Formats: sequence, C-alpha cells, structure tokens
Amino acid sequence: MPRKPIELPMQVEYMSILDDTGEVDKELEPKVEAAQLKDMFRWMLYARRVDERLLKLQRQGRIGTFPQATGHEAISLGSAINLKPDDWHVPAYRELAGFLYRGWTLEGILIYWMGFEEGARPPEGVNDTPIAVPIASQLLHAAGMGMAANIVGDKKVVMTYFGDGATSEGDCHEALNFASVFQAPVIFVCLNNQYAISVPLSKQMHCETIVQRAVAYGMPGIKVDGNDILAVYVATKEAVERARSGGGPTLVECLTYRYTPHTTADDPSRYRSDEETQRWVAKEPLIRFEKYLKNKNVLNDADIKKMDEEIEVRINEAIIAAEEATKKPPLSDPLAMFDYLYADLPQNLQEQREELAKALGLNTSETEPRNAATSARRGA
Amino acid sequence: MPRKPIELPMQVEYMSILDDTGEVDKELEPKVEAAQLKDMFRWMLYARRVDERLLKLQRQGRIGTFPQATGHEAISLGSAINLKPDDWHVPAYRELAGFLYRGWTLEGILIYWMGFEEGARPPEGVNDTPIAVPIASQLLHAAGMGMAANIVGDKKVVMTYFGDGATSEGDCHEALNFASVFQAPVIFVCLNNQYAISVPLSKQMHCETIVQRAVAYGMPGIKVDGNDILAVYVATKEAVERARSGGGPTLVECLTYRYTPHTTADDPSRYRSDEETQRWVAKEPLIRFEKYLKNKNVLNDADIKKMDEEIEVRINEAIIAAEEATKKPPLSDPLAMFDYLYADLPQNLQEQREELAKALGLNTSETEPRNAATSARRGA
Amino acid sequence: MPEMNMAKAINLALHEAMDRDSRVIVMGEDIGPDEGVFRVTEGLWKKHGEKRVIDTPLAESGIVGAAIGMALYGLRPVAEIQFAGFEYYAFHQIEMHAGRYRNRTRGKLTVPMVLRCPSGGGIRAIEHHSESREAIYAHSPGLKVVIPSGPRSARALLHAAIQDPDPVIYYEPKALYRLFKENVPETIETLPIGRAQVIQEGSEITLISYGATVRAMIDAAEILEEEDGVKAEMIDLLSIAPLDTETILNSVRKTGRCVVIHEGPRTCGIGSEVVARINEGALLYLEAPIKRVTGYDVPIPYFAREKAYLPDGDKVVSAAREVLSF
Amino acid sequence: MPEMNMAKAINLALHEAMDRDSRVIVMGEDIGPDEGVFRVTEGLWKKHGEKRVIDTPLAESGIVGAAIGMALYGLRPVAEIQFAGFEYYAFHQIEMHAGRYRNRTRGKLTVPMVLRCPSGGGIRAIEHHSESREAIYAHSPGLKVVIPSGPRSARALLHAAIQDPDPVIYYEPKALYRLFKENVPETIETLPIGRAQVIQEGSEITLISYGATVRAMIDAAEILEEEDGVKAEMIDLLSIAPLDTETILNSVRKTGRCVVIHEGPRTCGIGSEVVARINEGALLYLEAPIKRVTGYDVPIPYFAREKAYLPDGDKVVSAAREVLSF
Ligand SMILES: Cc1ncc(C[n+]2csc(CCOP(=O)(O)OP(=O)(O)O)c2C)c(N)n1
Ligand SMILES: Cc1ncc(C[n+]2csc(CCOP(=O)(O)OP(=O)(O)O)c2C)c(N)n1
Ligand SMILES: [Mg+2]
Ligand SMILES: [Mg+2]
Repeated sequence: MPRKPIELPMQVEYMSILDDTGEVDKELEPKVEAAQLKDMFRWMLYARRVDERLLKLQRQGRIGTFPQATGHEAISLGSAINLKPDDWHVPAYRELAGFLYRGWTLEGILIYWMGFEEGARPPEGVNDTPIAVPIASQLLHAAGMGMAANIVGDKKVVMTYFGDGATSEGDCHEALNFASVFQAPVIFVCLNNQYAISVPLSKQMHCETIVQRAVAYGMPGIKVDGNDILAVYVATKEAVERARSGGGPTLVECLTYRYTPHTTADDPSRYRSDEETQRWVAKEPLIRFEKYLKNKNVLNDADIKKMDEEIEVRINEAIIAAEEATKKPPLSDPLAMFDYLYADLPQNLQEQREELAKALGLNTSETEPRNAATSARRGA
Repeated sequence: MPRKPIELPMQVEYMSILDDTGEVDKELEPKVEAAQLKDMFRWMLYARRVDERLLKLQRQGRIGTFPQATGHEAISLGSAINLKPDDWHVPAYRELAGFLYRGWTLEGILIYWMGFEEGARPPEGVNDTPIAVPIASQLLHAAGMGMAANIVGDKKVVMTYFGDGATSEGDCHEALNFASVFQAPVIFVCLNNQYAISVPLSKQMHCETIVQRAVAYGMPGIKVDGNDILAVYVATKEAVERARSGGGPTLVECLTYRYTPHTTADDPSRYRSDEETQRWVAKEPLIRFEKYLKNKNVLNDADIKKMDEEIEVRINEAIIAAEEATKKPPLSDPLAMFDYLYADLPQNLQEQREELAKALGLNTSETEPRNAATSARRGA
Repeated sequence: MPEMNMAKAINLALHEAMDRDSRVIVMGEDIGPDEGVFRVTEGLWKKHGEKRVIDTPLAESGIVGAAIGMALYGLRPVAEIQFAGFEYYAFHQIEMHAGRYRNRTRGKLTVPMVLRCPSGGGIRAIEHHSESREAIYAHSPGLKVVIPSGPRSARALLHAAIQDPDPVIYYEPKALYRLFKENVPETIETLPIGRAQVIQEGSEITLISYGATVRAMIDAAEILEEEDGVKAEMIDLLSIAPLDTETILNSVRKTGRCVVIHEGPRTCGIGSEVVARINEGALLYLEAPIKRVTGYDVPIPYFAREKAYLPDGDKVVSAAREVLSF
Repeated sequence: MPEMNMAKAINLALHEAMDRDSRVIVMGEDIGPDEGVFRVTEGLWKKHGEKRVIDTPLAESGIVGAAIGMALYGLRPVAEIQFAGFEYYAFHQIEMHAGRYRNRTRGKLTVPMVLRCPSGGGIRAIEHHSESREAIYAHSPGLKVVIPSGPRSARALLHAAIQDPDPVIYYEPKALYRLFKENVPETIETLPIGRAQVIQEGSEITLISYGATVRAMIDAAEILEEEDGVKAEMIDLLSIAPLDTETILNSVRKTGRCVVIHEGPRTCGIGSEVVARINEGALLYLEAPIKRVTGYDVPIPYFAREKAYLPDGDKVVSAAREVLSF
C-alpha cells in the first residue's frame, strides 16, 4: 500500500494503583513490608513538615527564596527508594523527600537556602548531585553517567528528575536521545505538576501527555498518578530493574499538581484560580497514603503523632545547628568563595583573595584556602 | 482500568507514489500539467549538472570545499514548488535545486563557494534565507517566522529543511515544539539521507523513523520516499495547504541516500561500503522521474539533450561571470569585511578598517564603507 | 511624569513602544498573565493580548531563535530571558545569527531585535541568578550591548534599542529595579547607543562604571569629596558595545588617573578593554596604573557571600586612594 | 621519536593517554570509524572499540553534558567539538557545570574532563569554521584554557590537560595541524598549565602570542632581526587561563615595549587582558603604548578575505616598529 499509517512498535502506558479515595487496586498492589510502608510514610511526612517549616523560616527572613516541594513527596520518595546508595540520584529542586531520604542533612539543606555553597556538598556514602538550578541541564549529566555505567560495567543505575516545563529545553531532548542511543541505564522521572512558574502545560506543549515523547526515542514510557506513591514505586521499580539488566532508559511521567506558589517569591493568583488548586488538594499524596496504611493497619494516629513529635525535634535541632554554623568558619568566612574553584589556587585568584581580605580587614595567613590536597588528590 | 495503554490521538503515515522502477500509483498520482512536469525535470537536471560542475571546479581549486546535493533534488524541488515567492524558504545546505528554483543566481552560488559573503545575499523578490551552516539552528528561525505570520495574519507559510543528523540537536526539538505550541504555519522537511557525515541513522537515534518524532509534538507527520518527487510534492502540498489555512505545522520525513561524500573533503570509504551506495544509485530521483515522464510522453531524449545544452551554456556563463566578479570591488576589496556588520560603522570598526587599509596599502577614502543608508533604512 | 523606579520605567518604555509600533512584540517566559517575574511586563498582556505578548515554552534558544525569525520577518521582537545566567542556553543563536545576518547577507536580512535580561547580583538569589557577563557579548561582533543605571537611562536606552536596526542586548541590573526613583521626561527620550555620559566632572581622577555599580561609583565619589577633598570625574558608560572610547580618553587625558568598576569577572572583562583602550590612546597621560574594581574570577557566590564579592563604595574608595597616592 | 606534525602529535598523546589509563574515553562527532574530520583520532576506535571511542549523535550540548556526567562518574572523558564555532551550542553546559561542580559541591564532585576543539582560521573554510573565542572561556571562572603552538607543545599540553583534576579547554589551532613537523621526546612530557614559555630572549621589545599566530610572531621577529637589527623577546603563552602574568611582567619590565598578537576579535580579547595586567604590574616600565595585532571586531570573513583578517608577520612588524619608534 503506497499510503498507509506507520505502526509504532512501542506503546506507552498509564498506571494508577492507589486512587484519591485511598482505594487500592489489589492486582497491581506491590508487596511491600509493613515496616517499609510505615517508613515511607515517615519520610513523606518528614519532607512535608520540613517544607512547611522552610516556608516559615523564609517568611521570617531566616532563609532566602525557595521552591516548595509540598505535594511532590510521592514522586520523589516513591522513586528514590528503588535506588541503592551508590546508584546516582540526579535531582532538579523539588525532590526534598529524596534529598532527605538519600542522607542529605537538614542542617545542610538549611545552609543551602541560607545562601551558602556548603549546603550543596553531597553527603558521603551516596552518589548524589545537588540541586540543579538551570532547567533540564542535569538530564545530560544523568545520561552521561548512564553511559559511564555501561562503559565501566558496574550495573549502577541513574535516576534523574525534571519538571513539565523542562521538557521544552533542548537539553531534555538531547538527554533522552543520548540515553536511548546508548541504552544507558537512566530513569527519567518527570514531575508533571502542570505548571512552569505561570505557564500551564497546555502552553508548554501541544500534546496530551508528556509520556508520548518516549515514542520519539523508542523508549519505554509510563505515565502514573504522581500522587499515588504505590504507582510511582512500581513504575520506577520496573524501570530500575530493566535499566540494571541492560534494558536501557525509561521515561516515567508522574502527574501531580504544584500545590504551592512556584517559589516563595511567586503569586499564583495572577495566573490560576484558587478553585483549581482546591480541587487538587483532595488528591494530594499524603492523605491517601495515610488512609491506605490505616486500612491496612500499618499506621494509626498515635504513630503519626509520635512521628510528628520526633520530626519537630529534629527540625528544631537542625535549625539551631545551621544558624550556629553560619557564625563560624567556613561559613562565616567570605574568603571561602575562593576555596574550591580549582584543585589548586592560581596566582590571579591568590591575588584577588588577598585583595578581598585587605578590603575586609582580614588576615589571609590565618585563613588558609581550603581547596587542599585532599580534593586535588580526589580529582587526580 | 488502572494499567492500560495510552491511545495516541494522531497517526503518522507513509507514502510513495512513483516507485524506483518508474511505476506510478494511479490513485495517488497528482494532477500536474505537462508543462510543469517538464519544468520540474528541467530544474532537477539543472541542479544535478550544477552539482557535477561544482565538483570539477572544486577539484581544480577554483572553489572551496562544498557539500554535494546530488540525489536530494526531488526533496528540495518537489517541496519548494509548493511555495509562493513571498513564502519563506529556509534551507540548510543540500537544497541546491531549491536555491536555483527560488531565483538564486548560479553566479552568486559560485561566489559563495569561492569564499565570499556576497554569495549569501538572497535575491530580490523572494523571502529566502541563505545556507545555514550551524546544524538545526535555522529551524528556530523558521518557527519564529511562522509565529510572525500568525501575528501579522498574512497567510504566508514557511518551509524549512534539515538533515537526519540535525534531529539530534536541541534546537530541532525546540523548533518543533514552538511551531506546534503556536500552531505556526511551518513545514519541517527532513532530508533523511541516512548519514550525518560518517554517523549512520542507527547511531543517531534509537527509533525506526524520524517521522514518529511528530507524535511528541501532536503534529501531523508523514514519511515519503524522498527519491519520489511526486510523493514529496503531494505530501508538502498537503502540508502547505494545511499550514496556510491555519492547521499548523507538519513534519515531512523524506528518505533518500547521501550519494556523494559528505563534502568534497570527506572519504566515505572509511565508514560505508561501496556496495551500499551502489544499491541506492538505482533508486535515485532523476532516473525514475525521467522514466515516468517518458511513459507519459511529456519528455523525450531530444528534450533532455536540448536542456543539457542550454544548461551547459548557462553554467559556463555563470562561471565566467563569477570569476570576473571576484576581480572587481566589492569582491576584490578586503575592506568589505567591515561593510555590513551594523547599519552604521562604529568608531572602533572605522579605526580597524583604517588600520587594515594601511596594512594593505589601500586608500580608504576611495573605498567608502558600503553599509549605506539603504540598508540602515530597510532595517529601521 | 511622576517619579518612578527602574522597573516601572522599563515597563513604561515597553508600553510606549508597543503603543507606537504594532511591529513591536514582547516574548519570554512568564511575561504574559504573570507579568514577568520582576513585573516588568505589567499590563502588556492585558492591553495587547497573547498575540503580541507571548508566553513561550521554557527554552531560551527557542526564544532567541524564534525572535530572530520574527525580526527577519519584519517584526521588532523584544525578547526576555528570565535571568542573564540562562542566556548561555541561547548563546549560539545570539552569536551565530542575531549578530551576523546583516553581515552574512550583505545588508539584505537584518535582525532588529532586543534581548532584555535582568542581570547582576544584589537580590539574595540562588546560583545562576546573579550573572554579569556582558563582556562575552562585547567580544561578539555584530551585537550592541547597553546597560542602564537608573530609571531615566533605562527608558531612554530601551527606546533606542527597540528603534535600532541591529540586535541589542539590553541588560537590566536587577538590583536597581526598585532601588530608587527618578523623574523621567514627559516625552519619549532616547539615548544614543555608543555614547557614555560624564555624570560628574572632576580633574584628579576618573571613575568609570555602568549598570548597578554606578551606585558604588557615586558612593565612592561622595566619600572622596568629603574625606579627601577630591572631586572625581565620573563616567557612566551606558553602552558596553560599542564602547565610547572618546569620552573615556578625554577624561583620562585630563585626570591621568582612573579606576574602572564593574561586577562581572575581571579577566577579559569590560575593565580590561577600557584599560587597553586607555593604554592605546592616553598612555602618556597616565600618572598611575589604572585599577580595576570588579567581580573576582570566581562564580558570583550564593547570596550569603555575595556582598563580599560585589564592588562597593569602600572598595572603590580604597582603589581610588591607591591610584591617587601612587 | 620521529618528527611529526601537530595532528599526529595530538593523536599520539590520545593513544598514550588511552593506553595508560582505562578511565580515559574519547567522544565526539565522527571520531570513531571516520577517525575525526581532521583524522586526529586515527586508530583509536580500531584499537579501543566503541565503548571507549564514542561516536555521539550530532548535539554539542549533549556531548559536553554527557562528558560532565562521565567525569562525575569517575571517568576522564576527552570530548571533541568538531569546530570551535559549534561549542557555543554547549556554552551553558561548559559555564554552568563543567567549571562549577567542584566549587558548588565544595570539592566533593569534580569534572576532570578535556574539551578538544579545532580552532582558528587558515584552512579556507566556510562560515563558523574559523572561530577563535578562547577569551570567552578565560572570562568564565572555573575553566582552564590551553592552546599549543606546535607538535611538541600540543602533545605535552594534552597530557597535562588529561591529567588535570579540573576541566580544560584544549584548542587545536587547525592551521597548524599539518603546517610543520617537530621532534617530540621519546618519553611522555607534560607542560605545566598556567606557565608561558619565553621562546626567544631579547631586550628591546616583547612579542606575546599563542596558538597559530605564534608563527606570525616568529616571522615578525625574523624580519625585525634582519631588517631592524632588533632581537625581540618572544613569549608563547600556551595557557590562556590561568595566564602567566609573571613571565609577561618580567619581560615587559625588561623591554618596556610590547606587541600582543592573537586572531580572535580585539575587544575584550586576551590581548586586552594582557594589556590590563601589564598596566597593573609594569606601567612605569612602559616606554610606548602596547599594540594589539588581533582579529578585527567583525566575524572572521569567509575564506576569500580571511587572509586580510588574520594577523601575519607584516602586521606584527609594522606594529612593532611603531612601538619601537614611539
Ligand atoms: C534554563 C532556565 N531557564 C529558566 C529558569 C527559571 N525558572 C526556574 S523554575 C522555572 C519553571 C520550571 O518549570 P518545571 O520544569 O515545570 O518545574 P517546576 O518548577 O514546576 O517543578 C523557570 C522558568 C531556570 N531556572 N533555568
Ligand atoms: C552545530 C553543528 N555541529 C556540527 C557541524 C559539522 N557538520 C556539518 S554537516 C554535519 C552532519 C549533518 O548531518 P545531517 O543533518 O544528516 O545533514 P546531511 O549533511 O546529511 O545533509 C556536521 C556534523 C555543524 N555544521 N554544525
Ligand atoms: Mg512544573
Ligand atoms: Mg544526513
């Protein structure tokens, strides 16, 4: 036939397991032990409480502008728990739950939002990159890591995150293409919260789903309810297993809603209605997971109260620790801006460091540059 | 159903009309008048002969390295004939047939390959951009032109061209996305000649067709046999009509083969077999179109001979004219490098122009800068 | 006109330009209903609708590339990149096409577009939100680069940029958006691109700056006058490319001493070009080495250490005193 | 070792580095079976296979971004961009990530990668194939930039770049690929990044250059010696960032006169930084303004007018004579 439809070899899927009333699909329900389920809830709750407290701190002027993560906990945690510590976790900036789960200290996170590079230093023992500010740029690093994993042959996988707005960047395309061409073990988790600051998805792209982009790369793709931690968990688990066994990358679209302003500097009333937001509140991920766990008798109100109390203590301690840290070197030392640009400190930077020290009335001999042999050796 | 395939709303198609034996599909055969058919053949033949002569000139050192266009005539011409003069023609660099058809003088084309910017000046009366060297970058200009057409409301359409390799660039993605979001009247014609220099399509992407990328943009897509000028003509005609009547962009994948080295500096024996190339020679676009036209009694050998004779005269004249032109200003004037950077000539460039004039022993008062009021006014 | 801040003055110029010329269209991320993350495009979308005030997808190369296409088509796009740090995504479009179409086509196709972009530090932002890399564009042939230092110059330069037949990078030092107000004239004013302004005459030392650090320069001049009795000549460059060499040389020939101030990195920054031109045109007048008070050659730090990074009045005063006492 | 040209010397260094260190991988467009459009990656794919010699899709941001990921992972990618003009597509990855990961993560994550790139004019190429914009990288904190001037420095600098713990932009002036041959030592040699070489001592004038225009400098020095009896001191910078200020200053303090030569555009080019540093560190020694013999502030023309654009011996001689007779 000289004019005919082209059969596309791959289909993209949709999956939901735990609906917004808390009902579960028994067939698809993953087998997860009670203790782990409870732990998942704890991490989600922790992230939620941290987010709420960050907002207060921001309003008090104790931290800077930040993007809230409320409502994105199921996506971030439900996917990250499928990683081993030495797998790579390559987030954007709404993966607060994942950061905490991967071992980033709350103290460090606070220090980051207080405006210090020190807060972007990943913890030891995990392979994590810090927050990626330039949209979509991190996806290429993830693709490269996956290519490296194939070269080294060590069976690590890479999980990377991006928003619906990020899909428009050329880097997103190049990353998906590189990962598919090289069959890199990368799971591309899209947090589709339907907005890029003020721009709704319908103005970001002219197609119904993000997951259909997978067709353009001959890549498996699945869309899930991103407020359903079980669906996120199952979809990313499958993707991780496929990646680890040589099956290449997967695109996972997770549909949620940006429940909060874009950042604390944003005013959503300019571009969307409160009713819309309210409609989505009922679907948010913690409520339904709580219902599900209670139905399963894995969790009760006393548990939650206890968790909340522990979390509050932890948050309070971290805030004190972070605020204390800012008063001492290295945080209190402005010369630290020169410390880690290169493994060594070139002549011109030495001179500029001294110039700044002089301007600030500091004694450079007392504050040695910190980019010492250790980091040089690590890089070498 | 909580786990189910997602129905994609749009299908991509395949079409061929004139097969490589010269057989035509009667149902799909477009109604084109005999005179126009003959004219189409004439343009294709002209482009072919020019390409062959350029190669000789390059071998003789009379022009620089250039990318041959042989085999791409059906795509370039078959699409360009659907444009009106004031539609926009936004080529890459293998659209020699289109350039000639749109009124670019052969003299100018020669001047371009002799290394002069003057050869990149589009002719009057058409809306054309010159050769785009940076891969995929022109696609965004085309998208912007299409957006402008919608803003102005003047019903112009934009036809733009790119290779299979170009599909990997971020700009290609951004252009397809912009065009689809803004429903811009742009026809994206992909010359899939299966190679990007040495890189075969299978290493460029992990999917079977380029046209399936259309799915990612909710854009109509059609793949055609790019050596079949009738299929190219019909597919792009439909796309132009849709675009002009407000139906937005289309992706048209045209499958052909890069019959020649990438450029005259390339050695394909390093990365592909001669047998492969030979297999494709039988499918090339002129042979079958000639057969078709002869079967239809639109063309005979005497016609072709006459065309060839006329073409040779034209080519010879153009070469003489181009080589003469290089001996006179502006081409012979190195100071012309300063002529058109800005509408006016800023102080530092005036000084640098004089510095160069001095170095070359030229008298600047005799060679006034040419970026005169005309161009300034046009821009203003 | 009432007094207004710089954000308002830029907004006013956009309104005026769109009202006057239907070819002017405004495009970028969040510039429509949201009216820009700094509210600089306030009221435009409501007045002119989404045809002329276009919220684009999140893609900077797309924004610049599409704007180039619109300019080629005959429109006069004013494209916004949300922060100067993200302009790098579009650098190839800016360098390879915006700045070259006229030259490439020998005057036939031109790109009369403006690229607006909040630049510089001073607003307690996270990484990549405080960049000042105008020198990169000054080093790219075919572009013009202007940077206002307050409400009045902002409005006048934006009109000049929009009317210019060539592509203009228009940086908006975001620290100035709401820092102070100024009177702007009733009628539309333009400033000639390529011309600096001597904002204070003096005879002992020349201070040269542009954009946000004009404030540091003025602060320093006040201190120098009060504490040292030195009246500094102050030059506000306004145009980074083309650079007004003549005004610079005239001043330094008079004063023989100079400090140049900007917040972008020092190496190959605008300051180095200013020094190089003074070397070429006024070396024999120099009585002391020119000092550069600039950002250091490190990425501008996250906001906690940003103040230490940025030039301020004190740093300029110290440099000026060194130059004066040389 | 036999005499070899620069293309061969770079190829040798790549072979040596890949043989010695399995973490070294090479990637780029057409660098595999095709062995690079300039054949610089000859034999690598045959020897090491497609796992370590990777033909990438046609996407420069992809190449650089993926290389950054590999470097973070622990590999030592040597990525090629086919022509310097196309590096602009990746500028955001280079500036925002390659040069910043160490700083951002306070030393935890590092990007030990090399970005190889044929640069400059002189090969009769079409538009965008003759760029020299190293100044842009010198202006970007966190990067190192080296540019060899012949076979021996090419091999030694490439080894240094690959061993460096930080990202290095390695420009290959393509006009030199096959221009001349040199002996390279039997054993692997490295040149310290950040150090210039005095390639000829002299006392009356300092000539400073790097890359392809070192040839123009040498030509000029020969003419000056023969015709003017002036022995010029010649400095080959080799490193553009960090710049070896000390060597420059020591020389100019001795000679008092200087010409700086490069083919990239003049404004905010490396020449302006050299002048600025001399101003800061040796102003009082200067007996004449420093002259810049550089590319002009226009895009490098298509090849027919390219020769007029590029610095050559004659232009340098004229400049030197002006400086000498000032
Ligand atoms: C390259 C780039 N352009 C613009 C911005 C400014 N910006 C920050 S977040 C954002 C929207 C991102 O939307 P999306 O990808 O959907 O993520 P979300 O914030 O919704 O999680 C924009 C435009 C940026 N950080 N990087
Ligand atoms: C941005 C960019 N990168 C690299 C090149 C060098 N280059 C020129 S043509 C080409 C291959 C293009 O392949 P394709 O898009 O398939 O077009 P074709 O040449 O096959 O027609 C490459 C890599 C370029 N011109 N621009
Ligand atoms: Mg979003
Ligand atoms: Mg091709």
